[in-house]
Amino acid sequence: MNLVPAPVAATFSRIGARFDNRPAKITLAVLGVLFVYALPLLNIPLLTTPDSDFGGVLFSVAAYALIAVGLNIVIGYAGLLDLGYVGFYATGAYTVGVLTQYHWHWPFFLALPVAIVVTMIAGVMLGAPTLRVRGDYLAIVTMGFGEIIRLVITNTEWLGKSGGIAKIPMPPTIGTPPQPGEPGGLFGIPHISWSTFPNVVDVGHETHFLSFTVLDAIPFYWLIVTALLLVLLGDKLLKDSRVGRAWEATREDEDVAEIMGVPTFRYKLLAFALGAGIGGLSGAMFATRQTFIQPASFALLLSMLFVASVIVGGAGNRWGAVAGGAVVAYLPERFRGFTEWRMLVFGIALIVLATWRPEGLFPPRRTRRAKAAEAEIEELEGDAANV
Amino acid sequence: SLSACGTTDSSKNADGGKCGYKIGFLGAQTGPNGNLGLNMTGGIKTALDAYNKDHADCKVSLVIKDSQGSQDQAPPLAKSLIDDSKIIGVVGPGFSGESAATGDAFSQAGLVTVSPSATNVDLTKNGWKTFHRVLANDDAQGPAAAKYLQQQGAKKVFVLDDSEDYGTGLAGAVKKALGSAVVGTDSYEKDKIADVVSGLVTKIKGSGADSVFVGGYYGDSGLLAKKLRQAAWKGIFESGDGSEDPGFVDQAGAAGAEGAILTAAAAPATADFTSKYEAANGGKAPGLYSAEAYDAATALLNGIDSGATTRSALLDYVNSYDKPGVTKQIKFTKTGEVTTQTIYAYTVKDGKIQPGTPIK
Amino acid sequence: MEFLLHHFFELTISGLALGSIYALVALGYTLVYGVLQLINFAHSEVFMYGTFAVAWVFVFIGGKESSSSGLMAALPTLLLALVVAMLVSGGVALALERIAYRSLMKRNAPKLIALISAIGASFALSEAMGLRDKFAGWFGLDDNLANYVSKPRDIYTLPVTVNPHGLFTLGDYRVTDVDVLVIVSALLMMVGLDQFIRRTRFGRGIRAVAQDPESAMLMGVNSTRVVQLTFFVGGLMAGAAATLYMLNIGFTRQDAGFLLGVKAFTAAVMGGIGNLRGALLGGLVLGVAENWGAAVLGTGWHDVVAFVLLILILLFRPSGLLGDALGKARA
Amino acid sequence: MSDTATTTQTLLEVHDVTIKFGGITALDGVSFDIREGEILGLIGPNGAGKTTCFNVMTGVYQPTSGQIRFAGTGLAKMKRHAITRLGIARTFQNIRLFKSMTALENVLVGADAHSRVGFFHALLRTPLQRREEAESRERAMELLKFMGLARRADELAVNLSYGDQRRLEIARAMATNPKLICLDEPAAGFNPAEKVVLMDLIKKVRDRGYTVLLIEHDMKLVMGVTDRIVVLEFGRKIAEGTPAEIRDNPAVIAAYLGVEEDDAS
Amino acid sequence: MLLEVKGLSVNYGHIEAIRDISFGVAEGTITTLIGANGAGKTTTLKTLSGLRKVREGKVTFDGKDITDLSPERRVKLGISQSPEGRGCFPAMTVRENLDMGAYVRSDRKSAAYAQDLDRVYELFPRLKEREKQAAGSMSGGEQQMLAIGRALMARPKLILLDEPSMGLAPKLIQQIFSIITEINQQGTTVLLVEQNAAQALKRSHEAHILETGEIVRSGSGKELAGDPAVKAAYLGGDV
Ligand SMILES: Nc1ncnc2c1ncn2[C@@H]1O[C@H](COP(=O)(O)OP(=O)(O)OP(=O)(O)O)[C@@H](O)[C@H]1O
Ligand SMILES: Nc1ncnc2c1ncn2[C@@H]1O[C@H](COP(=O)(O)OP(=O)(O)OP(=O)(O)O)[C@@H](O)[C@H]1O
Ligand SMILES: CC(C)C[C@H](N)C(=O)O
Ligand SMILES: [Mg+2]
Ligand SMILES: [Mg+2]
Repeated sequence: MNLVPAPVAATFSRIGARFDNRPAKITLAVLGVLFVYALPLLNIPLLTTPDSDFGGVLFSVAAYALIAVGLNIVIGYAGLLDLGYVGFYATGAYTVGVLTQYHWHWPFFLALPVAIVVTMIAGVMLGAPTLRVRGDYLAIVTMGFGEIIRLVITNTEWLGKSGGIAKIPMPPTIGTPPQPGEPGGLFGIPHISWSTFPNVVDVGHETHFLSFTVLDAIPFYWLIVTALLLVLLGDKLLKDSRVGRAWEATREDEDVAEIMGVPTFRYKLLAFALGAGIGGLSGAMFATRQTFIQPASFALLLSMLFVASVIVGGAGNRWGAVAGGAVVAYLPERFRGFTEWRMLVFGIALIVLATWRPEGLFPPRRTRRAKAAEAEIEELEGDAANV
Repeated sequence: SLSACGTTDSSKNADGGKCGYKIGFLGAQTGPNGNLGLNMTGGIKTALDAYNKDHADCKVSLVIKDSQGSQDQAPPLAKSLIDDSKIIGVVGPGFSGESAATGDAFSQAGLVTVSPSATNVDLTKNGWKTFHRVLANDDAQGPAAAKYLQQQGAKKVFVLDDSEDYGTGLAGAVKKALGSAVVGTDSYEKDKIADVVSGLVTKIKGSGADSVFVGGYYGDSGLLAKKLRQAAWKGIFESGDGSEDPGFVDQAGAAGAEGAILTAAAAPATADFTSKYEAANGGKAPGLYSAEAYDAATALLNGIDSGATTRSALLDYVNSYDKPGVTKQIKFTKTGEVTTQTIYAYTVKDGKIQPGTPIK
Repeated sequence: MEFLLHHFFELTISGLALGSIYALVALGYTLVYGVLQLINFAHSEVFMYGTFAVAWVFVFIGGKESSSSGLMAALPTLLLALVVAMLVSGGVALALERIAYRSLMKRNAPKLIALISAIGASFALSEAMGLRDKFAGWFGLDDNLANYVSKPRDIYTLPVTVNPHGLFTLGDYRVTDVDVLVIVSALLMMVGLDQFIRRTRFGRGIRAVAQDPESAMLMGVNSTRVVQLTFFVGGLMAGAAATLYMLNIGFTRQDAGFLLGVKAFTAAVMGGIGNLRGALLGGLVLGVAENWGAAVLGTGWHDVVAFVLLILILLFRPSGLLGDALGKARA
Repeated sequence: MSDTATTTQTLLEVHDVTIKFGGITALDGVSFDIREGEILGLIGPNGAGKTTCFNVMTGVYQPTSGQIRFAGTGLAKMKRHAITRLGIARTFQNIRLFKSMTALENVLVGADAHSRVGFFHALLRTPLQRREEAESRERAMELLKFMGLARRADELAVNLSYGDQRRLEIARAMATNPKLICLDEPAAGFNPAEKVVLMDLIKKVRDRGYTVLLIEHDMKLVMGVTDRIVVLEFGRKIAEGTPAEIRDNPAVIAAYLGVEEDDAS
Repeated sequence: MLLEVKGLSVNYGHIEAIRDISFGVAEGTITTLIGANGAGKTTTLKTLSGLRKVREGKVTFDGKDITDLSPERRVKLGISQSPEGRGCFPAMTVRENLDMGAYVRSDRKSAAYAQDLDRVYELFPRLKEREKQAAGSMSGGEQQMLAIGRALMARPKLILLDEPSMGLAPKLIQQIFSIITEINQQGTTVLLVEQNAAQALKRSHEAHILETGEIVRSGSGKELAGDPAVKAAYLGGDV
C-alpha cells in the first residue's frame, strides 16, 4: 500500500507515543505535521499521482479524510450507520454557495461558520425524529434524507436547480492579490523535482504562499489540512472523555447504556450533529475550492464511498478514518494508469482490502488507554499494600 | 494579453523536441455517462489516425483524462493537462458541469479547449479566453425546434426536461419560443426515467397535448417515445440533439420511433465519416457527439500541421479557424461559439434516422 | 390532485407493475438481510446481470434487428429468457457470496466490513459489464459478438418491442396483458417463495441461522449451505424481476441495477426488512405512492415522495409496515 | 442480621403492580416494600415474574396498572436513565456487558451517570472536567478492586470468564452510585465455593450502605444473606417474611422449594 | 467407548482454553465434567459438538474420527447439545424451537415424533402451556427447559448438557436430575457439565475434574463425591 499523507501523521504520532519523554513526542508530532503540509511540494516518486494534479488530489484526499473523521463519530463511535452523509456535505457547500455568491456576497470566512452551524441544525433536524429508528432502518432513513436534499436542490429555483451555483468566491489571498499570469501571495515556495538525479529544487514551479487561485490547489490543501488537524484534536478530546464513553456504550448496547444512566438519545443526537457539522465544514471547503457546485456533485454513491472510507480505515479509530478517507480518495486517482479499467480495479481493491483487513486498516486501539490504566492499578495496589 | 499567460513555463520546456506533441481529452470514459465520452474519444481517434498516417514522422498523441463526467473530479485532471507542457490543445471538456469547473484554469493557463458537446449557454459568458465549442448552445436550438414543431402543425405542446444543464436549458428555450402553446411541463431525472415513464405517459396523454418536446438524451427519450406509442398516443414526438443517436431508434423500437423529429445543430454525418470511424474503432458505429469530437480534434490537428505548435500559437490558430467540418463549417465567434447555427431537423422513418434538412 | 383522481386506475396499475418489480428485487435484500443482518449492496448488480441475460436471449433467438410483437408471440422466448435470467442472476449471487462474503463470515468479521466488500463487488460487477466490449474483444470481436455487446457502456436494448394489448377496462384505464402478466407473475413468485420459506426445512433453517447461527449449527443446520441457498434464491427472484423489467422497460445499462436497487431496498425496509410479505407490501406501496405523488407534485419530486413516505412510515412503525426481520416476524 | 431491617424506612414501594403481555399476566397485583439498608430476597419458581419485576422497576416495561415509588418519587413514565440517576441500578440475568470495552471502561460508564460535565467541558478540558474524570477513574478502580477484578481492569469484558463477568456487572451497577441495587441471579453458573465468596460480597455491598434486592435460586445463598424474602408464584405474591419463616412456609415449599432430597449435601 | 477424546487442545487466539485432555464416555453412561469458572468445561463441550476448532488431538465417536467434522454432520451422527446460555431461537415459538431440535430427523410426521414431543411436554408442562409464546420472551428458567427439551428432540445417541440446572428453581433442579437419569436409562449417553456438583456426581458413572484447561482428577462419581479435596473445592462446605 502506498503511504498516504494522513496515516503518515498517524504513524509519526504513534512512534511518538513510544517515547515517554514529552519533548521527543512533541518534536515528532511537529515533524509529522510539517511533513503533511510539505507533502504536495515534495513530489515524492510513486506517491505522487502521475496522471492527475497531485495538489488537487491531495485536496480531495484531505477532504475525504475530514469527512471520514466526521462520519466516524457517527458510525465508529456512536454506532449509527449513516448512508446519507452526502446530504450534510451538500448542505455545507450550498450554504456557502448561497451566502457568498448566489443570494448574498459574504466573505468566505464569515460564511464558513454559518455553514457549519446550519449543517449541524440540519443534523439535529434529521436526527431528532429519526434517531429512534434503529440499526439498519436508520441507515435507509438517512440514505433517503441524503437523496431528498439532493432532489430538493435539483427542484428548487432558489438554490439554482440543476444548474447549480457558479463563481463561488475563493478565500481571500494573503498578500498581493493574484492577477492573470501573476500568482500573487506573499512569497513563492519552489517544488522539488525528481526528474533529475540528484533531485533539485524546481524554481520554475512554485506555489505562492496563501494565494488562492484555480491553478494551484495547494493553498486549499493547506487550508483543509488545518481544519482537519483542528477537528482531530477536538475529536480526541471528546473521545477520551465521558462523551466518548457514552457513545461507545450506546453503540455496544443501547438498552443497557440507558439503564446505566446514559441519556442515549441525547448522545446520539450529539454525535449526529457533530458529524453533520464536520460534513458541512468539508462541504464548505469543497465549494470554495471548486467555485462551482451542482446537485449532481452530491450523488448517493458518494455517501457509500464516505462510509467505505470510515470502515476501510477502521471504524472507531480516528486515524483509521483519516487513512480510510485517504485511501478511498487516493486509490482511484492512483489507478488512472489502468485507464477504463480503473473503477473495476478500485472495486476489486475494496473487496481485497475488506478481506485482507476485516477490522479496517487501523482497528480501534484500546491498548494505549489500557496502558494508562495499568499505571493506575500499580498505584492503587501499592496503596493497598501499605494499608 | 493571451500570449502573456500562454507562454509561461510551458512553451519553454516544450522546445525540447520538435515533435511529440499531444492533445488532451477531458471527459467521461467510465461511470454512468461513459458511453458519451467514448463516442467522443472515438471521434478524436478517427481524426488522429488519419493525421498520424499522413505524419508518420511526427505523430501527435492523445492524452485521455477520465473525469467520469463529474465536475468534482475534473479540476485536478485539468491541472494535470495544463502541467504537461507537451499538451498544446484539448478536446473537451465533455459536459457543461466540468467545463464550468475547469474553464478558469484553462483560460488562465492559455490552453485552448474545443468542446464537442458542452452546450450550456453560460459557458461562453465567463470571459474565458480559451473556450470553444463546435456546436450551438442550448439557446440556439430551442427556437428552431419550436418553430419546426409548429410548422408540423403542433398546437399544444408538452415540454419535458431531464433536470440536467443541457436538458433544462434546451427545454427552457423551447418553452420560451412556444409561449402559450405549451400545455404542460414536467421533468424527470436523467437516466432514471424507467421509474417514472408510465406516470409521464399518463400525464402527457391527460394534458391533451398533440406534441411533445423532450430536452434530454436518447437513453431516456427513446423509452418515452416507445411508451407513448404503446399507449396509442398519436401526437408528434420531438427531441433535441441529445436524442440524435441510433440508440434512440433502438430503444424506442421502429414503431415507437417512427415519425419522431430530432433536431440538431449539425449536418448529417457523411457515410464517409461513418466508415472512417468504424475503421478506427474496431467496427463500432459512431454515436452522439462522435462527429463533433472529430471536428474539434481536426481543428487542433490542422493547427499543429500548420506549425502552430505552442499553446499560444494554437490558441490563435483556433480563434481564426474557418474550415468545413463533417458536421458544419467550423468557425468561432469571439466568445468561442461556433458561428454556424443552422439547425437541422431529422426524422425517423422505417427504423432509421433520415438525413436531416435545415430548419427555415 | 384532480389529475390523480381522473387517472386513478391508470396511475395505480402502472404503479403496481413497477412496484411488483421492486418487490421481487426487494426479496433478495430481505432474504440476505434476514439471514446475515447485512445489506447486500451488490444485489442490484445481480439484478442487472439478469436484465442483460434477458436481452441476450432475445438477441440469440431473433438477432439484433429490432422488431415488435405481441405478448403471446413473445411468450416462448420470454419464458426461456426467464429461466436463463434466473440462472444467471442466481449464479452471480452465488459467486458474490463466495467472493465477497464467505471468507468474512467465516472469520466472524464485523458486519459493516461486509458492506464495504459488497460495495466493492457492486463497483466491480457493474464496471465489468460496462467493459463488456473488452471482454468480447478477447474472443475476437466479430459481427455476431458485437451484437451482444452493442456500444460499450451504452444502453442495451431488447430487440423485440413487446406491445401490450388492452384486456379489460378498469375505471379510467384499459388494463393490458403486460400489466397483468407483470403483476400476476410477481405475485405468484412471491407467494411461492413465501410458502417455500414457511413450509420447508430450508425455510426453518434460514430462520434459525438468522436468529442464532451457533445454535442453528447445533441443530444440524448447515449454515454455509443455508447462506448459499439464500443468496441463490434471492438471485433467482432478481432474475425474474429482470425479465419483467425488460418486458416492461425494454432496455438496460451497466448502472441500471443501482437505480432500481436503491428503490428495492427502500421497499424492503418499508415493509419491514427480513420479512418476505413486507417486501411485497413495501414494493407495491412504494410503486403506487411514487406514482401518485409524482402525479400530484411533479415528476421531479417522484423520489422525494418515496423517501419522505419511507421516513414517515418508519417514524410511526419503526420496524416497517409488517414488522421485523425474517427471524422475528413469521416470514 | 434482622436487626437492621426493623428500624429503617421504606426506600421502594411496589404497589399493586400488574403487567400483562398479551394473554400472559406476568405480574398480578404485586405489592411489597424495600426498606433502606436491607437485603431483600425475591424468589419464586421459573416464570414467576421476578425478572419482570426488575424490568418494571427500572423502566424497561411500564406496568399495566399499579405504581412504583422510589424514595417518594413515582416512577411512572420516567426515562430509564433518569431512574438510574435517581438511584436504582441493576444487573442482568443474562449478562449484558459492553463487550468490547474494557472492564474499567464498563465501570466508568456507570460512574459517569453522576458526573456533571458534558460536551463543552470535554472539548475545552476544563479543570472541572479533569477533576471529575480523575475522580471517576479512582472510584471505578476502587470498585473493581472491591470486586476482585483490579487485575483484569484492562481486559475487554468479552474475554472475562463467566464468573468475572457477573462480578463486573455488579461493579458497574455499583458505580452508578445507587441507593438500591438489584441483582438478578448473580450466582448463576457459580460453584458452591464461589457462591460462598459471593455471599460475603453481597453482605459487604450492603455494609457500604446500599440497599440490595436479590433474585436467586440458590437457597443456601438466599437464606444466608437476606434479611427478608418475598416469594412470587404465577405473578402473585404468595409469601413474605424472614428467611426462617419462608423456609417453613408450606405454600413456598410446595411451589418452589420442593421436598429436599436427603443427600443434597 | 462411544466417545473418545485424545490429547485435545483448543485455543482462543493465544489463550489456551484446554490443554491436552483425554477422556472417554462409555455407551450408556453418564459422565460429568466439573470445574471452576473458566476451567474450560464449556470449551470442551463446544469442541465436541464442532463449534470450536481443535488445535491438537483427536475425537472419535462411535468408532469414527470426527475431529474435523462440521457441527451439522455431528448432529446427524447423533450428538446433540444443550448449550450454555440456552441458545434458544428468540423469535421462534416454543413449538418451533422444539421442531428445530428435530431438524435432522426425517420423521416429522411419524408417531414416534409425536411421542417425543409429548414426552418433552410431559417433562416440562410449562412448555406445553406456552407452546405458542416466542422463546425470547420466556423467563430464564423457561428457556433453560426449552433448551433441554430441544436437545432431546434430536433423539441423540449422546447428549451434551452444559449446566442444565443453571437458573432453575430448586424444585425443578431436582426434577432435572431425575430426568437426566431417566433419559440415560432409556439408552441415551450423557455428558454433563455441572456446577451443582453434588447432584451431578451422585448420578454419574464417571467424572472428571477440570482445572485451568487440564483434567486433574478422574474417577467414578461416588469416588469423587467422597473425596475430601473435591468436596472442599467444588461441593462447598456448609454455609
Ligand atoms: N415480553 C414478554 N412477552 C410475553 N411474555 C413474557 C414477556 N416477558 C416475560 N414474560 C412471561 O412472564 C413470565 C414471568 O417472566 P420472568 O422473566 O419475570 O420470570 P422469572 O421469575 O424471572 O423467572 P426465572 O426464574 O426463570 O428467570 C414468564 O412466564 C414469561 O414467559
Ligand atoms: N470467546 C472467547 N474468547 C476468548 N477467551 C475465551 C472465550 N471463551 C472462553 N474463553 C476463555 O477460555 C477459558 C475457558 O472458558 P470456558 O467457557 O470453557 O470455561 P467454563 O469452564 O465453561 O467456565 P464457566 O463455569 O464460567 O462456564 C476461560 O479462561 C475463558 O476466559
Ligand atoms: C455530453 C453531453 C452530456 C454534454 C451536454 N450537452 C452538456 O452540456 O452537459
Ligand atoms: Mg428471571
Ligand atoms: Mg461454561
